[in-house]
Amino acid sequence: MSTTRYRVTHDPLRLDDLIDAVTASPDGDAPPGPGALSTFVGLVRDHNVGRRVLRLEYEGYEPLALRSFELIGQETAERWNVQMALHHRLGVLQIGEASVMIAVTSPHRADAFGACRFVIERIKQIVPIWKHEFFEGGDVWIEGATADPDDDGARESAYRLASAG
Amino acid sequence: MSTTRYRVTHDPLRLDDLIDAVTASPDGDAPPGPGALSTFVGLVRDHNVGRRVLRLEYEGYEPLALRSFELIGQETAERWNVQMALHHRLGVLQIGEASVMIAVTSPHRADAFGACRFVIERIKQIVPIWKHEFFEGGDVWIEGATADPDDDGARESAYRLASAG
Amino acid sequence: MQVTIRLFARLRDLAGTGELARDVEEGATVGAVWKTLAGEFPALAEYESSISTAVNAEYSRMDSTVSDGDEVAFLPPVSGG
Amino acid sequence: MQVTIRLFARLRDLAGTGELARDVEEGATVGAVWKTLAGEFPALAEYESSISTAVNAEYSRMDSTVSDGDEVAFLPPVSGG
Repeated sequence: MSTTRYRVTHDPLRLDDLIDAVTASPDGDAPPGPGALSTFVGLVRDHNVGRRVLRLEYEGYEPLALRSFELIGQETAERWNVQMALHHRLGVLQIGEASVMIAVTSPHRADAFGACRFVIERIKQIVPIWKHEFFEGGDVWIEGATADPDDDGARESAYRLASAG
Repeated sequence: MSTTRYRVTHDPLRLDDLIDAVTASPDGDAPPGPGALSTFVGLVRDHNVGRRVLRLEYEGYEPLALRSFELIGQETAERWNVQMALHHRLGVLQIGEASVMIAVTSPHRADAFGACRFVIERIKQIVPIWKHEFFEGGDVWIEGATADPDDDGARESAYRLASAG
Repeated sequence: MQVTIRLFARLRDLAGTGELARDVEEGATVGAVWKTLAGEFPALAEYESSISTAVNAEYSRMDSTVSDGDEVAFLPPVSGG
Repeated sequence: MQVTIRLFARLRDLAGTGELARDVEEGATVGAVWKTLAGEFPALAEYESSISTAVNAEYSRMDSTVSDGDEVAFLPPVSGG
């Protein structure tokens, strides 16, 4: 059983690996069991802004990506009572393959949903990973947010998107 | 590959069955592929309002439960551009086992999260399934909401909880 | 005419059975079936304001009329998920 | 003193390499390393207002000072997920 919480890998992602990581007892102790599991999976789409996408190639600065995952884990723990796992894939991904997986357990569903949404928003803000899109007729590096983990406005915006219920 | 969207069963639930159901092309056609998958799993907790829970027994009115799933599917489709699967287990469940699983795919993550949250809220409002809790020292039927699919206030409350981002 | 009555969860426990056949008058409503039942099992009365009802596995109202052979279900507050 | 410069994604494409070793002055800042680099690869200049920087795989600021042997990374806007 794999219980790695944070992972950047060229291998295909497996949701069961993340679920194992957030449902295993962290220290052999027996804390109140989780009642809710929320997961999110990002999939490679066949279209993007009107272009027919052929494949994506993900590049990452691996050690900094892992530290960013840990930072996101700390930010999540400051707001919610949850256990969280986050795996991101790098390399060539075909249409329909999973690029990112998040799993969050919590005693309560509102926390599980909120934290899971926060994590994907925060990934898009501060994790040093880049998509190279190969489409019919060309290719382009996708550029989203200037990564700045100290940007309070960005972090608050992610907390707001996550705070539905 | 199982592609049953709505299921009430005494067998253990498998998240992969739901994911298959919402990522398979519904009619052999090739619509724009989903970019986001959100799932929710309800797990049997070992504690509830201070009681040490030993197990749960779920009872359901199966044909009406399945019709309620279909109604929730329609309500979900009226609000979001998503594909949804929903499986609920009945019978004796041990601590840590999954009682309900939801999977939602969408081109966009906000829709996937919102619809998934809506579905679990709506299940707790209108699906004729009941938990019988066996705890240390006794047992009790858990009673939540009076089921009324025509209660607009309840439905709006579920939409509100789902409308974060 | 005769209807089948289905009871679930604590209603089933209180009545000691999940399924009963009972004769009701032509044109009886779901509410009339409930009154018959609550007369027979007084412990059910506390649920009158919180039950939901269904006829032939479709949600119904207390004032819906029932037909011969219908399955009439009484549902305590639900707790799925 | 010498630092290793790491470039990613389109910055890597524009420079034609993802890793370079360059001599910089004692007490140089990350910003000074960037100026050296942008002097050598003018196509990078358009990124000056949108890059992030890291030293030894920790996010840094343009005014952070670097030491001999440090790995200094320049990151275009990210697009993970």
